[in-house]
Amino acid sequence: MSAPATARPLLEVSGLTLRFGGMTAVDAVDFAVAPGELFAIIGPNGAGKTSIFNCLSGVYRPQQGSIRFDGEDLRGRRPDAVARLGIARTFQNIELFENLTVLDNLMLGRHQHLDYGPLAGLVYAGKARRAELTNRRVVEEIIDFLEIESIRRSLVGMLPYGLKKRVELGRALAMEPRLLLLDEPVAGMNLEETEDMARFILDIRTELGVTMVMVEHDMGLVMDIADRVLVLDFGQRIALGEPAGVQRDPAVIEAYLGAPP
Amino acid sequence: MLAVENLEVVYEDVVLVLKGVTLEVPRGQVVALLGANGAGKTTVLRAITGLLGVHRGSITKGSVRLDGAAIDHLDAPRVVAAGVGQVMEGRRVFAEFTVEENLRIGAHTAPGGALRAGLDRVFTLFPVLADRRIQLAGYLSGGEQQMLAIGRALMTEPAYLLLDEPSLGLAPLMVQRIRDLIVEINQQGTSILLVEQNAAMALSIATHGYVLENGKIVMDKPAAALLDDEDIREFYLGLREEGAASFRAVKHYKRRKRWLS
Amino acid sequence: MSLTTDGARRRGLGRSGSVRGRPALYTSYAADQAIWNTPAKRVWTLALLVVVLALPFYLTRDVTSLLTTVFVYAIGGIGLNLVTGYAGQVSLGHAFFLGLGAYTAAVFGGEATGSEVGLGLDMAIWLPLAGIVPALVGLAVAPLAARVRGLYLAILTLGLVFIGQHIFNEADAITGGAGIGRAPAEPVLFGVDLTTRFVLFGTRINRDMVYYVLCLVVLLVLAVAARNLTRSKWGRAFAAVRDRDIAAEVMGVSLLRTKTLAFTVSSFYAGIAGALLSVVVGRISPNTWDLFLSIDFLAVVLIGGVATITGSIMGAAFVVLLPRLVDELSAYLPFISGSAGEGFLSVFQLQTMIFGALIVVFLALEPRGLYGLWVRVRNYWKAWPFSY
Amino acid sequence: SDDAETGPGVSDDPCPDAVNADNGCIYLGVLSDLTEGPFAALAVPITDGQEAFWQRVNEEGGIGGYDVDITEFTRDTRYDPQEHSAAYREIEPEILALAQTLGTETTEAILGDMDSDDVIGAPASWWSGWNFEDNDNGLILESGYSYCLESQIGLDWFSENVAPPTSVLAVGYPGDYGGDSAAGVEAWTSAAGAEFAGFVETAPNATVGSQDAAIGQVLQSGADVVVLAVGPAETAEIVGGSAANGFTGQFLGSVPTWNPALLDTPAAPALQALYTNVAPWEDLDADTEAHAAIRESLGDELPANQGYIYGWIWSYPIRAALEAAVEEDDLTREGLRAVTDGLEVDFEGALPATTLGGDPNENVNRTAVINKPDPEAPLGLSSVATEVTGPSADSYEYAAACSG
Amino acid sequence: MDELIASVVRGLGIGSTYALLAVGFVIIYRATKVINFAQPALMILGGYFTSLFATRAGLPFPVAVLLAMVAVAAVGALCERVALRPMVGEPPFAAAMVTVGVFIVLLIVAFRLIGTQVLTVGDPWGLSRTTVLGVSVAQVDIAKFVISLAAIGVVGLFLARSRLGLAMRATALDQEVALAQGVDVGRIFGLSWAIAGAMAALAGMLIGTASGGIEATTALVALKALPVIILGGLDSIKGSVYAGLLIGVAESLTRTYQPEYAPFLGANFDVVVPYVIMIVVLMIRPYGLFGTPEVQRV
Ligand SMILES: Nc1ncnc2c1ncn2[C@@H]1O[C@H](COP(=O)(O)OP(=O)(O)OP(=O)(O)O)[C@@H](O)[C@H]1O
Ligand SMILES: Nc1ncnc2c1ncn2[C@@H]1O[C@H](COP(=O)(O)OP(=O)(O)OP(=O)(O)O)[C@@H](O)[C@H]1O
Ligand SMILES: CC(C)C[C@H](N)C(=O)O
Ligand SMILES: [Mg+2]
Ligand SMILES: [Mg+2]
Repeated sequence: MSAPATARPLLEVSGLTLRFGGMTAVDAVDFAVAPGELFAIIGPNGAGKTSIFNCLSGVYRPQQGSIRFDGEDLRGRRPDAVARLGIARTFQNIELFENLTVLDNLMLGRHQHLDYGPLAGLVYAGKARRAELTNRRVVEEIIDFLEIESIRRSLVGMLPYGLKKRVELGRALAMEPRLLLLDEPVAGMNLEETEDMARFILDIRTELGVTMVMVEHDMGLVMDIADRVLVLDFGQRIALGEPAGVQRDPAVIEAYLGAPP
Repeated sequence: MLAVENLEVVYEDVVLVLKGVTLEVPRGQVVALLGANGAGKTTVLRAITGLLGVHRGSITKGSVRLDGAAIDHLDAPRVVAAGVGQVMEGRRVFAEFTVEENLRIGAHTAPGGALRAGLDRVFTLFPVLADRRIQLAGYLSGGEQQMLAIGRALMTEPAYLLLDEPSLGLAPLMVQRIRDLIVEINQQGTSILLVEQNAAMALSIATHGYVLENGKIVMDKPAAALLDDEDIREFYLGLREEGAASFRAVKHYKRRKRWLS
Repeated sequence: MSLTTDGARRRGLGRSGSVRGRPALYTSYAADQAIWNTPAKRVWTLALLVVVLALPFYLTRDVTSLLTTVFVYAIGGIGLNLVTGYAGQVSLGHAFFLGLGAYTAAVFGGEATGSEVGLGLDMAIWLPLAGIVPALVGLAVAPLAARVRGLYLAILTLGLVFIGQHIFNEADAITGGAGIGRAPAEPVLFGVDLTTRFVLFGTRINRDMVYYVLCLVVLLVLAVAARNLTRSKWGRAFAAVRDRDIAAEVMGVSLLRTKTLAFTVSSFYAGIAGALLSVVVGRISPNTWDLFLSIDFLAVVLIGGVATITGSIMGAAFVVLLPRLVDELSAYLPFISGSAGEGFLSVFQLQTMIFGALIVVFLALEPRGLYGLWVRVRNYWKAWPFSY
Repeated sequence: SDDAETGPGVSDDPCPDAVNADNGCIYLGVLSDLTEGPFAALAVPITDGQEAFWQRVNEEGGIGGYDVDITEFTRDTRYDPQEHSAAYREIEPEILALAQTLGTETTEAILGDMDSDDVIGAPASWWSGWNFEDNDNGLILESGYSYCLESQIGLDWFSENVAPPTSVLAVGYPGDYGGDSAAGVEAWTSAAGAEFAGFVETAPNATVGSQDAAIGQVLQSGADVVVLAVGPAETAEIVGGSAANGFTGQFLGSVPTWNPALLDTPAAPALQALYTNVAPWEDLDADTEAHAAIRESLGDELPANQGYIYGWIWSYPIRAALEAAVEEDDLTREGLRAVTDGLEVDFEGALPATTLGGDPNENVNRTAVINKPDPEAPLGLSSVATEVTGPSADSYEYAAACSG
Repeated sequence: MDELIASVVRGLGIGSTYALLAVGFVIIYRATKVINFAQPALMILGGYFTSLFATRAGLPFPVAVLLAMVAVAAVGALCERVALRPMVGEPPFAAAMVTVGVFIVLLIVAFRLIGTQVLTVGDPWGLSRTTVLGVSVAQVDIAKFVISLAAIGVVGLFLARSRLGLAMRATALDQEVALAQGVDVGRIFGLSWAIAGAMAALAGMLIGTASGGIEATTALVALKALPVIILGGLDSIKGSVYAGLLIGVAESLTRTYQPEYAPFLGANFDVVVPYVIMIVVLMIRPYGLFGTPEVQRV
């Protein structure tokens, strides 16, 4: 299952540096993610994991370094432009549109795939209507896939946490991304929900073939399903490799894992 | 003793969420409240602290007593003044406040001199926060915000501390530290009601545990007994007879269990 | 029960899912996505339309004309709701765009006098222009507005009202100037002067009825268009930008484009409303387009309900009809004097106070607006006789 | 004559709280600014004055077997054209005519409707436009001069009795009020060969905050006479502020620039020294039949300001029209409208008898009263000259509205 | 040169009352996130009460002013209790609309009280002038400047130093969390309205020192504080002061020089100058001069 090391990487990050005032959140970090790989980033709280995601998705502008996605340079692009290139993400603190239904949240993920203008929207016939219908079909497939049929019409704000996380994953999938960034997908979930989420992540990879980068503190999950793991501490890379090796790395144990209970 | 008796809570006048919940936090103890997402754990805490009103919820039956006196009709400030502190779900730090201001507001009801001591205590517990004391809390990483939320609740030295998923989003090492911290706070004389998804952590320090499902208490046992319970082991701790299994092995079939009568 | 999955039931989702509502079964997504997606909705809408069309035949002229004002306010309210309710960009500048629409209409459709310009064109030309010109101005200011948020935006747009009023006061060739104003555009549609009295099937149709139907038709068209927009990708983008703009951007929604669109469309609606309002009132005065008019429209949106088209119509009815209602009611209050100067409070002071107090009371009781109230009532009856 | 033909607004039933229970009732509407609009301070006493006027008419037996009621259909329209037109439409089916329609834009907003409904009305404003058929279709029955003539008469008087001005500045609200007044100033200066120092457009303090800008321009203008057409507080501020900065010219103030309370402001000394008020009729203590009746209606109480007198006197033309219509046995709206052209109005001495309609240049009232602040007078003003006319005002060719 | 100095002094005088009014808005905003449209009515009531106590009751002027501040503070707190308290937890704009309702009611009260009168507050300054550094300036302008800044200073210090000041800001940021910290949100709301009321009353007195007196409609002058709070930054007291003075001076200079040097901009251009300045500054600084940017991170 581990990614072919020879293939040209889908994502290539080098020398990435991000500072806030005097504080360096990400410090010259390099890594590359191969197509189809499930890549994990771990590290203590505040190590800079989410910041890396924010750089990748255009929310933050790193001071130095380069980010290449499928050969394109991402630096300086606004988030919506990055999204159009095929990068989707979920958020550490769920960022769903709480006043919208599950369906509308997922349809929002299809924003860039619906190519009609405002005037067509006002009329809502012909092109706009057709586009809405075809994309609705795509969304319904995702709903099926994530087994959230029954909450289609619920307002997201009303949903329990676990389902929100799933809807957020669905919204990202609706974007038909080539690269999916998952920020703590199972945080706050109970075991059962974690198992479900793990299943979805694995299925996304095998059935949809999407490359993923995942930030997660649940070591059970990370060590089990990730192909490779990048470990950060204070913005710097302290380890990179296959889970088994990383798990035994004293620096990682020292900074992050702690003594096994 | 903090006692919840036969509590019924309704949101928006229609959504019945707690259906007769009874639980007790004896003085000096750590009590764990487990349960799936959406079971109503947070609602129990809101009912205790007088914050239901904010969410358009109300107690329709039952009572909350603090050392014998009913507190279910008190508003939140008075509950706090009566000695019940809480760490709210989802961190909820004041994003536009600095770290220090967040802590100072935590000491709002504390007597004048307590501020210094409280700050010292929190900064010793969480040195990261001391480094960031003049940084805006909103820019802290998720885990750092969690520390701040706990620190804030400790500023008043409450007699009872309600913790809503304190380990959420924390790195393994930090979870251990929080766990130790809870024990320490408890030993300093604060009784604790701990709501957790991380059942292993919670039960390892609790004296007693409750399992809440669908708004009802379905299990009420000493922590040790819960740790031995087969269902708890399987569904909350992930320990099956064969030993820990890989997430990859979890199949698509639904393996769900309900405790509901 | 077979409609909900096992998992959903287990999580107690039935309540927010579809167990209790009538499970609506659709045979296609198209049917599901239609505006009037249930037979009940279709029947009720139709019935309502028939009643509304028949109404002026049974009402006095002043009520007809008051309802016409409701329609006009509804148009403006929908416009403001698009930008403020749906897209979350609070604007206090609505009055400016209404004024712009009114003067655009007056210039293209009004008569030239010795001191004021007027091209005397047909309504078929001036009405669309009354929307387009403000829309273009909206388009031009949107990039500035997109830079600021919340109350900063509200007061920034309020600046438009003050600057606009200054311009309206100064440009007397267009506006007639302060204190005098000018006549509005002439309501001549496809060569037919709408102010003449028609006879239709033996019934005399007066000017007020014609305006009523005219404004109703414009409202219906614009309301449906707005509803369409809001259920399209653009409407979802509005909501996304309103609720979480960073997340929206990460989903591929351009903030600038979305906000600009909201401002432009909203200004279009405002312009149409302003033009129609001036025709209904019969005079355009530069002082009309002030902060308080903007606040009136904000009241339409907030009292009707944020982010609902139907609510905006309800809100317009509330704001326009309430003073009249209070007026009627005060006849039954025994302790106040009818004249302007006597008594502890004159009847007019009392009326105005009641109007203010009702806004307070209403919003305190039902902050989600009339639409929220309506939904609650509806849900109550749906759930009846079960509680919980 | 109970047998006059009647229509809307005339009822054979007695008025509510009728003085004469046997009389029928004529309902007149009032559209005024009664709570929070910009002219509320003036409009409330105006409306009171009108109520007192008609009360007296009723006490004297009413008109043609009818009492007149103006309270039932009084509406507050807050100086807002939209409210004005909505209120008009509301009361229109119930009224015979309008006893008061306050403001110019507001009245313009309902003129079209009034025309098609044949409803006549008395204005509460002195805009010159009401003198001309072109503007009001003969529907508005005005009393006294217009602001445009007011400033001319005032300047005529000033140059005869004080000193001929060399340079005159107009300061006022643009439009129907200050604009009209300024047009008069400009006409006067060109007729009298004085310099027109310009028109300073200002606005109420509620809008501009203070009159500093106007004061600055007064100081810079070099004018020796300033004609004011603003509100009372603004008047005091401009006069006081200019004086405090060393201005020595004189001020002529239009009717509504005065309020008795100005004598309590810090500007009082400056007002007493530099300010002269021009009004179409005398103040409260005058010796005319009309004024006597006004005083009688008031009893011991003083009105808050001169509005009460305006309201009273503005009512005469409508009374005259009603009486003429009764004479013609046609108390319908059409009948009422028919009598207005060429109607002779007797103001019981408050104003010279006036003929309405016809050629404004001939019929318009060109007299004024000159007042000075006087702490002893009941409403703070006492007359220094009455029935004032002047050469420039008299010869002014009055052919169209001065403003608008 | 004298003209310039005189104009600047007038601007500082009026600008400091704008600052005072702005502080009233800012305090309520800082505690409740609500923009208080009732502020103009509170201001005019302040003018009314000062006049009542000073000229009709004949109390010494400083006493009258203090009493008026107390009275309006009470009115403010009462309004909050009756009308705004039920809005706790509701969206700020719905609450802002409630303040519009309160404004309408209070304004009618003011009209009823003031009636058809022109009020004078009985201030000791009147039209007197003093020579400062060779330039003749109105005493009123000096009084406005000194009194406003002193009052703002006191309030600013209270908010910055006291526990309540922090609790106020916390309340504005997140009422639920503030409650959970033991902050009595209701009391905070009442307090903020009371302080804002007192500030408005003081401003009403200062506006009332106009040589022509004030009428009920003068209330609307308080709206001039709107561009000031935005220019300064909604939550910044310091910002209110700088922005108030800046706008006061800009307005005054416009009044002095625009009619002469830029007549094409039209009459009363000074009315729009504050908004023009505000818009220009917002283009560069979206949170005004001293406003705290909203913290946003994902
Ligand atoms: N917008 C910002 N402004 C200032 N500091 C920031 C900002 N965003 C992040 N930081 C800082 O950068 C550091 C890295 O934050 P980041 O959110 O990337 O951590 P993380 O590795 O995701 O941690 P966690 O596991 O707790 O989520 C933190 O110390 C945080 O305080
Ligand atoms: N304000 C509200 N209005 C309506 N329903 C609500 C509201 N808040 C919570 N609920 C519902 O009440 C139920 C219990 O919610 P609660 O937040 O107490 O669960 P929880 O056990 O704390 O879950 P979690 O583990 O996700 O924190 C959920 O089904 C939720 O949807
Ligand atoms: C008496 C006032 C109401 C007159 C006012 N200035 C007007 O002409 O409208
Ligand atoms: Mg993170
Ligand atoms: Mg006439």
